Amino acid sequence: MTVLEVRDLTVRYAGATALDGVSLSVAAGERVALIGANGAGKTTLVRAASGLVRPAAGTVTAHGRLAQVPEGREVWGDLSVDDNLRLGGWRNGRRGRDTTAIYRLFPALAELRRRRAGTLSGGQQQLVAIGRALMARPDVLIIDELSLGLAPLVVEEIVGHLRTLRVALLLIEQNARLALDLCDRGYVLEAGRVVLSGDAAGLAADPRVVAAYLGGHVAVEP
Amino acid sequence: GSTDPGGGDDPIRIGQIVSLTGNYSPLGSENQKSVALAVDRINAAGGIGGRRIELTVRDDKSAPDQSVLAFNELKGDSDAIIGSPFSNSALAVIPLVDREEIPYVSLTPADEQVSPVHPYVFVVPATSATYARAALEYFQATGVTRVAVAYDSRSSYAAAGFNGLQRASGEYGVRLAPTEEFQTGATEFGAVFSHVRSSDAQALMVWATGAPAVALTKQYATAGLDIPLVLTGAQASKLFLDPAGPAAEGVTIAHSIGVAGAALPAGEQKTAVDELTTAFTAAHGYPPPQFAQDGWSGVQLLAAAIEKAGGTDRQRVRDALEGLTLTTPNGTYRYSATDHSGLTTEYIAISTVRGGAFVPTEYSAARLAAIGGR
Amino acid sequence: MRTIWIAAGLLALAAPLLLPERHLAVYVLLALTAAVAVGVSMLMGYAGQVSLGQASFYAIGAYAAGLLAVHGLPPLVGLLAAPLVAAAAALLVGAPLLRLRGHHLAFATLAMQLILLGLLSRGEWAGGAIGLQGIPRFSAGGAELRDDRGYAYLALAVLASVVLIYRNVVVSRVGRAMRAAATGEAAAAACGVPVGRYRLAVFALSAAFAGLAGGVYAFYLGYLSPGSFPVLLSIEYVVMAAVGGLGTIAGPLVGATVITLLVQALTALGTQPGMPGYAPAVLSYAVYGLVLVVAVLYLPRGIVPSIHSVLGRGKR
Amino acid sequence: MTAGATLEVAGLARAFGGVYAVRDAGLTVAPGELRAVIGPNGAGKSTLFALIGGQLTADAGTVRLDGRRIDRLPPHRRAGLGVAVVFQAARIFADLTALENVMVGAHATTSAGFLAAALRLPAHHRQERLIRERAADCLARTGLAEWAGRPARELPLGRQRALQLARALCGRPRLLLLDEPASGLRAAERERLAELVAGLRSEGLTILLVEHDVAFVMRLADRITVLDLGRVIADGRPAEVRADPGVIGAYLGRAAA
Amino acid sequence: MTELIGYLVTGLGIGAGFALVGSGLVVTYRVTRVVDFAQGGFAVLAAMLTASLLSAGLPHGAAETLGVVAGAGAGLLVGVAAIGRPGTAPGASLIVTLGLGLLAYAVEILIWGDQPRSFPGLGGAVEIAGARVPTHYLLIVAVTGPVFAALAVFFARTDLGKALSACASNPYAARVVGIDVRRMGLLSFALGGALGGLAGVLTTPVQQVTFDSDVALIVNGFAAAVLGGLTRPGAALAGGLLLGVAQTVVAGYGGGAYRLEVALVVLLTVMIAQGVRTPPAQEATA
Ligand SMILES: Nc1ncnc2c1ncn2[C@@H]1O[C@H](COP(=O)(O)OP(=O)(O)OP(=O)(O)O)[C@@H](O)[C@H]1O
Ligand SMILES: Nc1ncnc2c1ncn2[C@@H]1O[C@H](COP(=O)(O)OP(=O)(O)OP(=O)(O)O)[C@@H](O)[C@H]1O
Ligand SMILES: CC(C)C[C@H](N)C(=O)O
Ligand SMILES: [Mg+2]
Ligand SMILES: [Mg+2]
Repeated sequence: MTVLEVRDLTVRYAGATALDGVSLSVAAGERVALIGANGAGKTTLVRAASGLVRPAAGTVTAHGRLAQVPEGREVWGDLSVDDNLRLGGWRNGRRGRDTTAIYRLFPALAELRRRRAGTLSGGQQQLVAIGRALMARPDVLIIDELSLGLAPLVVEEIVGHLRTLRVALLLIEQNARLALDLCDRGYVLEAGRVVLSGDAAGLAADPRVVAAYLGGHVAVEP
Repeated sequence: GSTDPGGGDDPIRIGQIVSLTGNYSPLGSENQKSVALAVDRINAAGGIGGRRIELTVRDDKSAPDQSVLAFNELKGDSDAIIGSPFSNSALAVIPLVDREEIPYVSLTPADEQVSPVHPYVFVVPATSATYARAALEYFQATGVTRVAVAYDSRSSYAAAGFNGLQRASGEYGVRLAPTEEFQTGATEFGAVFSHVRSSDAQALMVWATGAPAVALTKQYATAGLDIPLVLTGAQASKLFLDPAGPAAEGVTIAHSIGVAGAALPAGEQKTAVDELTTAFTAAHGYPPPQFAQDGWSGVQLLAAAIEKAGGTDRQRVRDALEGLTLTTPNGTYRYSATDHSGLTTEYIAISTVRGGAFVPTEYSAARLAAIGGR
Repeated sequence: MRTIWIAAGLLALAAPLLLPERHLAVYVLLALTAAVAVGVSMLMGYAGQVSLGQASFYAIGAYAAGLLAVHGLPPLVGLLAAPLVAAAAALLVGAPLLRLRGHHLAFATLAMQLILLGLLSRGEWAGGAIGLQGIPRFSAGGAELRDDRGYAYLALAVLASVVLIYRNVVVSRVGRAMRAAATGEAAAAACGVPVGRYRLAVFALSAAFAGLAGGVYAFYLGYLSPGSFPVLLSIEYVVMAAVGGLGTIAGPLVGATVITLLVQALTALGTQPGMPGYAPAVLSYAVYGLVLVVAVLYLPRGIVPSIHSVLGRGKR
Repeated sequence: MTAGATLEVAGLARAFGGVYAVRDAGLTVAPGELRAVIGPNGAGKSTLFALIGGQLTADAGTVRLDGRRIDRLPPHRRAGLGVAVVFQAARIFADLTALENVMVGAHATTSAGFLAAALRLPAHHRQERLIRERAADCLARTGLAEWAGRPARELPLGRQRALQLARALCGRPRLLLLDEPASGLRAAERERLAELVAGLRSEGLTILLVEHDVAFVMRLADRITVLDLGRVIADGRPAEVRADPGVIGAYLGRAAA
Repeated sequence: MTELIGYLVTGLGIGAGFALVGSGLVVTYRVTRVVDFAQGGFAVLAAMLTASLLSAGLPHGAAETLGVVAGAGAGLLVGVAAIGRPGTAPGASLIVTLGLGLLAYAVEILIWGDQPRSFPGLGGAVEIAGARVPTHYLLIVAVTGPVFAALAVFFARTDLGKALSACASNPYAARVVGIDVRRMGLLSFALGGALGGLAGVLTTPVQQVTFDSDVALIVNGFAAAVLGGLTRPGAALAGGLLLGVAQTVVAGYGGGAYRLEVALVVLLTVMIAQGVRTPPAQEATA
């Protein structure tokens, strides 16, 4: 079953076209990577998928609950870490806002639970953003820039968690090798269009992908 | 300005600068109603010397520079101008009046308009200093020698009144203590009362316009002070009585005699008051407040002067005003070359509020009985 | 763009000759208001500071000029002193106040004005609540400005110099720095911008604009009082700058013009013979209020930027 | 470019609400050296940078630039002495164009003031030309030439990071603080950035670099300082640090393997 | 001593009134970042309506409640106009509220005229440690205390309160987790309207209302609220009380003509001292 279906999506900002007829889908429990150069339109796709920008054309259909880790973390700086997490479960009603599971997942956050999120270090905020998204108990989780600002050890841990979660994932990640390693399938976005797609292993071996996205980047050496 | 001394069909053009919006609109709206009413009546009776009066109204928005704008717009085609209820607006146009030499009848009491005398400026309400003197006469007559004063230091009317008291109190053997200042926005007067309580004052006189007077009166009612509270003409209307409610009972108020029309003996003065009261009540459903008396009187003064001048020649109208003696609901005006305010303390009555009405004190009742008019 | 400016300039130059005498007062006061609004627009649109007390500098300039002239100094000296005194006052109060940001600053400037009004209405030297009377007419080199036409050109000259300085500053090294500081203070400081000093300098410059306009006002009216500078006046400047369009040179000019003329038209309409007694109040409040609401909702960035985007040139 | 400066940090400490973010930190960076600072999230790296750049003031300790104490100076004075900062979060001037953003970067090294601007004095014109040329150079150097006229808010994240760097360079700095400059960059951009940084170092600029991309760090750094819980836990050549078991346990994890 | 106690108690009374007006500002601002300049208008509207209802024979309590409800309704309407259109910036919304405040003048003049009004509250005075205090001030204090306590609990302890705060702290993030930012904003406007209405209904008996009384109300309320950056109800209460007490004490010791000025200077000093503790260029580093 498809949990997220994007069809012929076109988005424009004040004249400039950021997405131009993009289609992609994510099936239940599936992990999908979205790869593309800076400015290719990945964040725009995320925004459109969660209804935060209005597409000029095309449709987005989500079956089930959708949560996202937005680019740039976007935590509530004035609220405590705990409140940030609780509100992640806003849609779930009162009982769905218990944060203990998240603290079990990220013990580092437990110590910070009373801190104002605005005073956390960049990486700590990224953890809060991920924890907040998980609080929604989503069917599809969209992560826009997973490893941004995170220490290698933490990335490793989170990736480990993501492997065990049974939630469908649409992953945008600067480290394409890591993304393709974690995901089942992938799409490559260039200048607002999908130029390549297929299973992750195939993409990782595709010479065009290797040249453009796997080249210099070797953060996690095999 | 062009004038047509001979009469004919040319209307007499009167401009009115009035605060219809902003702070002073409660005063201005009464001014305006009564001016319009007076004009209508004159026109209905055939105008002045066969000429109708044409009234042009401009809002000064309770702001001096808007008053100047209004004056500039009106000066070209007006034979005379009736001024704003806001002293600052009036003072702002006085230099222009001097320059344009156009008869200007002011509806605000600030003393600065008439001392020194400006040739074309005539004031309708009794000035603050006149009110102060009337109060002092009353204190002297009733054996009050120690008076506490509180005044709104932001209001030019109140400040002028306080100055008037200070200047003249010696003549009447009255000592002013304590003297308290407050601000237009003040909402709480515990400090004033507490200072008065620990003094030996025999009365508390308060100079203020609008909101602070109401708040002070309400709190005075529960302050447990048993000396009289004395207010001024600014409180002599429903603008004060309605919001102050029962707290106003027993308060002493110095006001224009027109407010106490019922106590006047039959005669020209009473006729003048009744004429306004009847007309105004018929038109608006409530008796004319002080500010309505001022507007009405202003028109009557101008009309009489134009009639006397035999036309609208500005200088002749001015001269006529200067020699004018006329009874209006406010009293009998005696303008002269040295006095452009016209009213004396004789025309200020001292009443107490009883049952929501202004009932003259014994002191005033006697004086009122002596007023005939002219 | 340039042609519009030239046309507007020519129109402004010709207007005092074409307008009937009785409308010149509107012209004079409009030009002075626009000069103050320019300063507010510079503060808000470029330096990110909100002032709800700009009328205080208008008042300070006016009183400075008025008092000097009343005490016998040549009016020209008074007029030149007006912006200097206003700027000095801004430096003095700005040093502590500008430590505040956003709404704190907005409140502080509002409080500053209330305090100033209090001091003026208690100050015998300033004429107290009754006001300062008898300010002579403006004169320079033996020539006295008597009629409104003269004041119209004086006010226009003030406005023109204010606009010129405003434009020059905004598109310069310091102007860029102050715009940068408005969006990112820490980053601007890291680039070497002495943020605090610049905030103060811009505050003083905007005060000088208001003070200069105030100086002309003093001579034009010949009478000053605390009641002439209510807090609502300050708020009106902010509204003018915002309605005209923040972050543009022409915004405050357009905003001041549109609002002043609207207010004038409503006053004239409301006091037409035959209108009911409540008409002036109801008309001017209701229509003014509605126009504000509609203008802001449908032209959210202000009139000038909206015209720009309609003309298809989004750039300033 | 002017020659790089010597940076000496000693005994530096800063606490927030009683908890030390940086504690007794010390390091010395030679002119022209590229020093990396790594450590776990919340280790105090950005705080250390802020203490050097002047965004924060230290509770204790000293910061010297070429021997001169700068730790009590406000940030704009430090900028005037040649300290330039590229913040971890892209702190661009959103309403200004890309070119204007970079022009602001020249502020510390130029001087035309309000009077020159208001009266359009010759000094204004002269400097305006100079600043514009320099800014255009810096834009070109960071690959942003085509974005010059666009409002900075419209730039994609990667470009905004580059823009911060261009702005820092426009001030002709002698000490450059780079806080995670590569985060969010794709392979191609990352490569370009690495080359640019390497180029700056070879011009003699002193650079301090925080970055979680270990490969990026290992490739560029002359030396690496490792922070944990606000303290320096290791300091040495890349190969030494990478092999340090303490560093592996606290930070690198499998990445070092 | 007795005098001082009297000044303090009455100062708390009027300060509580200021704080109450400020509380409406805080609630709306905290959620929408809009300073609602129509706030004073809600107070005027509620007071005018209450006065009319009372004179029409409605009992106390019922009339006041209806006044407050009307304030909430007006708040909602203002909210719809001010933030109903997507993408209205807070500055623009502020001007919308300013415009609606003026529009309200017109409506009020049409309905109630331009003359002042008032209605009676709790009459009489009580003695506290020998000082006479009008009883009505005690009523104001007695209502204000619980209102602020409830507000504090609401924002600090309930998820709805937190969600409301989240809307302003980062509206984008709020939308990401599914909080309906617009609905929350409207809710805050209605709540602000109710609080403004309550302020008007409570303070009018010791004063009076005119259609334009809102200016004085908003200035005092803003002064109270801004102490806590317009976001902290507790600080608004502290600000209001400080303002009130400073005024009565200054007036009590002979500075009646400067009471507002001195109170403002005190408030400014507190604010500047607060501001100095967090210098501008030293924001969060991350
Ligand atoms: N608010 C906006 N206004 C105008 N243009 C925008 C806006 N946001 C994004 N763009 C443009 O849309 C295009 C796609 O941007 P988007 O942020 O979706 O890219 P991205 O793939 O997420 O890039 P990155 O990897 O840098 O995060 C870019 O060219 C960008 O300049
Ligand atoms: N303003 C502040 N108030 C309270 N604590 C703060 C503040 N700024 C930073 N901290 C804390 O200080 C510690 C160091 O933060 P810093 O931002 O320096 O970490 P970092 O090493 O840069 O981390 P990252 O790699 O995640 O960016 C963290 O625990 C952080 O939460
Ligand atoms: C009530 C009036 C007598 C007040 C006076 N008109 C003034 O300007 O203050
Ligand atoms: Mg992106
Ligand atoms: Mg960091």
